[in-house]
Amino acid sequence: MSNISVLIMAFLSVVIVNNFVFTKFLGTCPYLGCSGRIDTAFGMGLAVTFVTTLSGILTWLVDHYILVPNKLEITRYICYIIVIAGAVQLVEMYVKKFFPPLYKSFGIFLPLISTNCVILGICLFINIWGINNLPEVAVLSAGAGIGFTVAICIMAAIRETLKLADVPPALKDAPITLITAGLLTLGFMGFTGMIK
Amino acid sequence: MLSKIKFFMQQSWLLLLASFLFGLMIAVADTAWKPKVEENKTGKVKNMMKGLINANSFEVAAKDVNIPSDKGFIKTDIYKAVDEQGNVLGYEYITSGSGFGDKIELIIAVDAKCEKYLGYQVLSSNETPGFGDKIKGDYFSKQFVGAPAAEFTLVKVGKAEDIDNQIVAISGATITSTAMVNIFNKSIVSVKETLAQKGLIK
Amino acid sequence: MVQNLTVSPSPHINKHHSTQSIMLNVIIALMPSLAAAVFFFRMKAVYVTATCVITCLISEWLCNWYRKKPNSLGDLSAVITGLILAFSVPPALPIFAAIIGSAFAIIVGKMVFGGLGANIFNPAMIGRAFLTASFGGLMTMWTVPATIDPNMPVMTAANTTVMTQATPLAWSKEAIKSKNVKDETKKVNASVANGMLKNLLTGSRGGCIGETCSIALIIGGLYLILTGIITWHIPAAVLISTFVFSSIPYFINSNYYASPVFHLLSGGLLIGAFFIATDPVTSPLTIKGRWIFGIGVGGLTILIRTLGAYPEGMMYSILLMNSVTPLIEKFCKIVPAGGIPNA
Amino acid sequence: MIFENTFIFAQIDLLKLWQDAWPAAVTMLVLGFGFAVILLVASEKLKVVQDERIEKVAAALPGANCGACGCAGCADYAKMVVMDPTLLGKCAPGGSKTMALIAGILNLQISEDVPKRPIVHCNASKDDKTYLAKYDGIPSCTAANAIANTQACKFGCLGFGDCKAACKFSSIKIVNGLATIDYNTCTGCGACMKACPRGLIEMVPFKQSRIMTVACRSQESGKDTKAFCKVGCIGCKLCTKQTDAFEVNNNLAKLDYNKYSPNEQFETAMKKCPTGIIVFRGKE
Amino acid sequence: MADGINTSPNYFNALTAGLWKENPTFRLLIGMCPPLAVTTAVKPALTMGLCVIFVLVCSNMVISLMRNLLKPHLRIIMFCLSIAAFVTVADLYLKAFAPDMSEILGAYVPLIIVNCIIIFRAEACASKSNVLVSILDGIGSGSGFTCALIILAGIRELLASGKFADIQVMPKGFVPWAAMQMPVGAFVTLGLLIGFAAIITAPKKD
Amino acid sequence: MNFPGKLTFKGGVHPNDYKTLSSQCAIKTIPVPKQLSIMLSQHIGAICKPLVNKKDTVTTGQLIANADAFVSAGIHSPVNGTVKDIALCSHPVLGRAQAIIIESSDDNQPKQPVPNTFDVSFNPALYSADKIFDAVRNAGIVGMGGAGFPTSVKIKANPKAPITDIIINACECEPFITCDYRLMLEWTYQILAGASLISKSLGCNNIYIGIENNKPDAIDIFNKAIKTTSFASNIKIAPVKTKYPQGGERQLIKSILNKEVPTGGIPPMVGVLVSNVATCAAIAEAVVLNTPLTHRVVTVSGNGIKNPGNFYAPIGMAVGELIETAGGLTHDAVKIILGGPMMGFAIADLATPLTKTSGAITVLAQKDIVKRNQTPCIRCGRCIASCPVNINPTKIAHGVKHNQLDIAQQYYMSACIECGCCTYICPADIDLTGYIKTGKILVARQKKLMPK
Ligand SMILES: Cc1cc2nc3c(=O)[nH]c(=O)nc-3n(C[C@H](O)[C@H](O)[C@H](O)COP(=O)(O)O)c2cc1C
Ligand SMILES: Cc1cc2nc3c(=O)[nH]c(=O)nc-3n(C[C@H](O)[C@H](O)[C@H](O)COP(=O)(O)O)c2cc1C
Ligand SMILES: Cc1cc2nc3c(=O)[nH]c(=O)nc-3n(C[C@H](O)[C@H](O)[C@H](O)COP(=O)(O)O)c2cc1C
Ligand SMILES: Cc1cc2nc3c(=O)[nH]c(=O)nc-3n(C[C@H](O)[C@H](O)[C@H](O)CO)c2cc1C
Ligand code: SF4
Ligand code: SF4
Ligand code: SF4
Ligand code: SF4
Ligand code: FES
Repeated sequence: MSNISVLIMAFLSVVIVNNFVFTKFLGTCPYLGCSGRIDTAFGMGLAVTFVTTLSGILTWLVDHYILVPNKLEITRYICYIIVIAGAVQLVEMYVKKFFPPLYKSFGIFLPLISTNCVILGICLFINIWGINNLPEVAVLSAGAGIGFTVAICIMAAIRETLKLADVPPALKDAPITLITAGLLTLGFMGFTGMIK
Repeated sequence: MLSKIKFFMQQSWLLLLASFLFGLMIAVADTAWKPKVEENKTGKVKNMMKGLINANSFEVAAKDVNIPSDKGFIKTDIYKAVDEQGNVLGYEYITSGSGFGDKIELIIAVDAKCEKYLGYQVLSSNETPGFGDKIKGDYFSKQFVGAPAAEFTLVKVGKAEDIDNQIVAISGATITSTAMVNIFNKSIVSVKETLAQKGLIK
Repeated sequence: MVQNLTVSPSPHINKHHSTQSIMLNVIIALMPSLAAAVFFFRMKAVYVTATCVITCLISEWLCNWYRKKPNSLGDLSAVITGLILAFSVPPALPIFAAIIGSAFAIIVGKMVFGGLGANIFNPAMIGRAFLTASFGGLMTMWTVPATIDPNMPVMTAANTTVMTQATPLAWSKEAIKSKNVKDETKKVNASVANGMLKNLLTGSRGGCIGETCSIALIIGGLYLILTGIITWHIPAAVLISTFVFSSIPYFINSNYYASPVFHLLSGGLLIGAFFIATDPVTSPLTIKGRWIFGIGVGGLTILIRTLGAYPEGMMYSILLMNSVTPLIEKFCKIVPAGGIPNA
Repeated sequence: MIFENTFIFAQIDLLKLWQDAWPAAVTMLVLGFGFAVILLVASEKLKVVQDERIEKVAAALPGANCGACGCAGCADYAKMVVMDPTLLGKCAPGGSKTMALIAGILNLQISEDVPKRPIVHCNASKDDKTYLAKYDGIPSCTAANAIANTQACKFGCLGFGDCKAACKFSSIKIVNGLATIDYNTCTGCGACMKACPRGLIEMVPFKQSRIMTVACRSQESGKDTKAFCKVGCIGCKLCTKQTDAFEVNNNLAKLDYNKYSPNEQFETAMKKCPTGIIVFRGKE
Repeated sequence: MADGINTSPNYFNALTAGLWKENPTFRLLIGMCPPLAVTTAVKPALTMGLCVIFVLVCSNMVISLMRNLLKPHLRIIMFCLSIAAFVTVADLYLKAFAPDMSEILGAYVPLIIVNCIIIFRAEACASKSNVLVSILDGIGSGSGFTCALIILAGIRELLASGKFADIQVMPKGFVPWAAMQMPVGAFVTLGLLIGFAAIITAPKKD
Repeated sequence: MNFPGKLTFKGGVHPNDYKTLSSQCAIKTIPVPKQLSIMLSQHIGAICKPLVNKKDTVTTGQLIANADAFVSAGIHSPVNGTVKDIALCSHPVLGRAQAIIIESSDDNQPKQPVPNTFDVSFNPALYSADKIFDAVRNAGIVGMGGAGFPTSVKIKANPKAPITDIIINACECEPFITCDYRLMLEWTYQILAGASLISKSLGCNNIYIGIENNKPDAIDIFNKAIKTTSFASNIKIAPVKTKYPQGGERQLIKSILNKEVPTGGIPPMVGVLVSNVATCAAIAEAVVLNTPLTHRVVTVSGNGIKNPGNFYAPIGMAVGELIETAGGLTHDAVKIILGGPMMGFAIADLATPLTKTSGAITVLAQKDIVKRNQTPCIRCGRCIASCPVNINPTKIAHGVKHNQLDIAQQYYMSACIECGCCTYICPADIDLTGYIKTGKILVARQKKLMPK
């Protein structure tokens, strides 16, 4: 079925070719802040993936079934952010209460990212790209999160080795992370044009 | 029950009030600026069209014309550029094709007889800066101004100053250049046909 | 002190193989290619190579000077960076671009990470990637080798023929891109069979300064392996995986896709496999990691060559695999001979 | 250019404006209502009890959730700091102000009548010591201590600064091969004590701002000590004759710091010491 | 009197801290997405900066006004609500009066909602200080942010096209470095600038 | 002959062995030194307490220090004389440690080796396991291959973990050292007798002697001896590959038996006992003649020594004196090492006494040592390839260097046998082994296992 292949393409596109961190510059703050250790990075990545998927779908539903039919597009941003913040807060409370181990492994990241660029970014881009079916929305929003996870895990491993390197003091931590990310984008340019 | 409602209101009145007021605020802004926003949207295309043919007004000459492109057909309108005296100065239409990064959307202008191109404007594109996006620059686009409205071929080496059916590729951006040439080649035939059908050209 | 005695932890002797001697051997191994480059591209090759090497040395010296660190030019790694960078740019590259690329390679690609041994990415490839991204036009201007173009004046850089296309890979790419033009690939594949193969081997073709002469590269690579400077794993992994991955599309449709042999001999594959992917600093330490790395490089190269927008993917695949090298090492931890201790 | 027509709505009929705008406002109201209900219910039903200091600390933090601390957001950092106060000061955006606040919440100033400060029990600079050979190994005290005869004295300061590296407050300098503590900045954290492989650093109660000490740990016989070091304790027992706060064991004099008070006897003991190894340590 | 002495430097501080000492981009490293995304040229960067100042000032003001009325569980949602409202207004304004900028900035204008600076200032300052301090703080931080954007955009535009704010600066023979317009240019330049800022502010060591 | 193992192991290095400097020098007895300093800590386990006081007179073979602990070995006086002092003295490992200083009287005769006591006719059946254990314990024998683990503990049969194979370690893989080689040539039957006594004590009949294949004459002489004797007929000679550290017990077990000693474990865990040839000789002498361990063969060699040789020296003799016996230092001698150049301990105090584990004094000249000029690691992987226990020395060393002991431990720092191969091979001249040793000390201190 070509439908499936469309979904696969969409997924690869958003994970690798149009990675949100590298091409859309979204989620830079946690990308800098949480890439120091690989387990933190992975936890963060999981949490982001969870939230992008959740909010991508929710906002699309809200947009598609409430805002557009009622010509309320103007409240789009407000609705998006409130839906995201509310949903994340709810999930966090819920997980914290009922699944403490799960909360430990990735729940703690949730409040941190409810106001993170990737999340709102994927919702907005889904809208801009004019995606109009739920499966694709789901794949794209999960893909954005997974793309973030891939990017942050690569960076975390790099930074763990850089800990043992003699980086100039002024460039330690954030600056060298930014530079490395920049050089990484040079590598990711190789994927250009692979998927339209 | 009542006490619950009271408690709720105590906790949440601010949120309710704020939602209402902010809702009002953006709605007012929207209402006030909407005409301008709309105007900008249509204005952009109009301005670009004007940039190609300095006409007084643009009328729809043919609606929903099917133009072949990479993925089947696209529907577009052909506009007639008319000056103050009512003379037809040329025709313009919007078309697209896939480039290096993403879709390239162009406005193409031909003269009144549909014999020569009057140029093009890039409505939207996502080509690499410094490479594909040189299609927005003069060096590449000048080649099309005055070029015969017939099949183009792409060459890698040649003189860009010569106005003919040979388009010199942007070095380092062959794919984009090919895409541009394809967009022109694919659309012009059906545009000519349509205009001829309507009796607007011979 | 009776006698000028020294104390230190054991061991008290060591082998006379220094960083410097290793680097020197790599430079020696690159010499056949340099000779070939000078033969094919005459003084152009000399100018570009000299500029790159000198700029690399100056940049490294400046960084050390700024950080008040001991001078590290003596380890010769900057010379290799300069050579490799020069070898992977077109002969007609203007000098200013060569300077920018080399400075970027050393400063941003190497010194900001802390100098030799600390960089994550191969500095020369960083320099090349930056040049490709910045000056795409200049980086795809191919010079006709002196052997093909008899007009090429000997020993001068001026007035030589520059053409904008015509590397073998570019033909093959065009064939894939415009699916209906079968002739182009046929031409490629046919040419591999007759004549072209010889040109690919001897280097009488358009391309980057050091990549054209396959024979010289193979000689250099074998020298490195036989003298024990590099282990054979990465070159083998790259070559084998390139061969395997490129035969898949070829066997599916040999009308559109180039043959594995063509893939092995064209573009930067050989220099990449022997000299660049093997850069010890940016490739995994362990044997298992090296296999994964090499297979990754080969696979990505073919992926980019056949599906991507660029004709060649060696540089990008090396950079990408460089970036996952820390991850590979993290997950290919070697196990002590006595097994992992409990608790 | 951009600013002309900005206030275009001043000319617009207010009634029409309201007619156009109310749906949005009302939607927002409904939305706000919905979330108010849900979150209120949730916050009541899903409350989790935790150490109240965590909330206090969290409130004191900037709330940027920037991750600079290496934790997953401010709330997580708050929790970590409460559990492990050594993480104090990781919050870069908060800076020292926040650090002080948190320290206040966590009661970090451990009340102590007599503050303990480290003393390096060696007073030999490079020039005072005998060397039998050149040490050509890793410049670390721990490494050098594992090698015989790095310097003749097995007990004295090696001067490679393991203690200096351990001090987070940059209070230790190596002056001519001898670790020297700056008591003005030392916080008494004791990290240096743990770092010294020769156990030269001891945390000592400082009743006064400076205190007397026998700055030597050499248990060598007097003869060997003399051969190894110009300023070592030779166990001559002259000091013990002045006050019983000094005691000589294994060829080494030791001062019982609890018995020390600045007076005549101690001064004399100090003067009597033939190698001058009884010295003051502390703020000048 | 005593009050005045205590608080007047406070106002000054609120205004100037954000410019350098607590510059969000170079010192605090928050709100890093826009400096990377919209700095291909000076003009969009400036536009972005102005938008952020506007939103920051407004949201700081509103949040400061209602800081004593906030209930814990509604805190975040109230912040989001007010910020989003002002961002919507700013977005509409750009669409109406600076359509070309609006097109270039695209999704990055609504993304101001989740820009870390805004929430950070709301939490760190507005929800604790009076209205005037909050407004000054908004102006200060916003200007610091804008300056950072312009510096970054200036460098990138200059090298990528030889122009500054669309005015040709570089001599004729200059070959533009297209890479500066690509993500590499953004990341590397920002990284080096932050390092540079760290060198400038580093306490002199003996 | 077939062996379970491939007679080699993964990793290792091939340093120039310089054995010819002293391999042709027969073992020489030397005059009794005037003064001996006998260290109280010469072995792994409880440190001995002196049993004599200052000014006491002692006789040859008298027990002068002992400890009650099971893992410990008594110390005997090599000479007749008086106790001059019990004081701190330079120790090759501990720096300074307590020693009993004995002034020898004039009536001393140098002790002569006893290889002639042993020949084809030796009969281990005469000695019961208990007798062997007692004799070994009373003689204060400790492993003479370097580690110094009390041998009595090793040879006591443990029914819960029976020993199935005994390996006599005759590799002598360190450069310069030839004492074991000379022993094999000159004391062949004594060694075989010791080996058979060990096998008797443990009730185990699989005995291998692992000899590096660069010593064909030693292999020959053993093969011939085995053929002629009945008591040693079950002994198999394993000509293992010449490669450092073939003599490491884990490597030897891998080479001969193809068994891996678990990381952090010891050979008995895989049912193997490894013992050095000198230890075997000492066991034989102790069991048959009841003489305690007071002398050992020491190779004095190196390019910084005038007349290299192998000497039968009393324990407690000052290094400097023995060097003088060997002609003294050359003018360009720069490093005196107790042991071989790969694992030995550099010392600077020539008064440092020999201990039971000091098999060699190696003196390196200027041209042998390479000035360490540490440059950054180029991640070439040579250290990993050369590491006989297959760990990642560079990661560990860098972890230690940057004070990240957790990283070092994640990469199995504790598995390192401190053989020095990695430092030897590293082109960047990084003292990897030094960092690893330091890291181990730091970890031990962290765990408070080590007194400060
Ligand atoms: C950073 C970069 C960006 C590129 N962008 C484009 C582009 O936008 N359009 C295009 O057609 N080719 C682009 N290319 C080049 C193509 O990948 C390929 O090299 C080109 O088709 C070869 O063209 P030539 O034959 O004119 O040299 C880009 C290359 C690089 C390195
Ligand atoms: C080591 C090495 C790596 C290279 N990597 C790339 C690459 O990743 N992308 C690329 O376009 N060219 C790369 N090149 C250059 C190509 O091999 C060469 O230019 C090729 O023939 C492509 O030409 P075209 O871009 O005109 O098709 C590399 C060259 C070398 C020596
Ligand atoms: C790296 C290394 C090399 C060693 N080389 C030898 C050697 O050449 N000969 C030897 O007898 N013991 C050598 N040993 C010591 C053995 O591992 C083992 O401790 C010894 O053979 C046990 O016998 P013993 O208890 O009789 O000393 C070496 C140890 C290590 C760690
Ligand atoms: C086998 C080998 C290959 C190397 N290849 C490269 C290379 O491709 N590019 C480069 O910049 N340096 C290369 N170097 C030099 C050096 O390792 C490199 O500059 C480091 O990455 C700098 O830290 C090589 C060195 C060796 C030993
Ligand atoms: S480590 Fe602690 S106790 Fe030691 S000097 Fe520094 S601050 Fe003082
Ligand atoms: S006091 Fe201890 S740790 Fe500090 S320099 Fe001296 S020996 Fe080293
Ligand atoms: S041998 Fe030396 S240079 Fe090579 S990886 Fe090991 S530590 Fe690094
Ligand atoms: S010293 Fe340790 S790490 Fe180095 S090779 Fe030997 S066992 Fe391996
Ligand atoms: S601005 Fe902070 S994550 Fe984007």
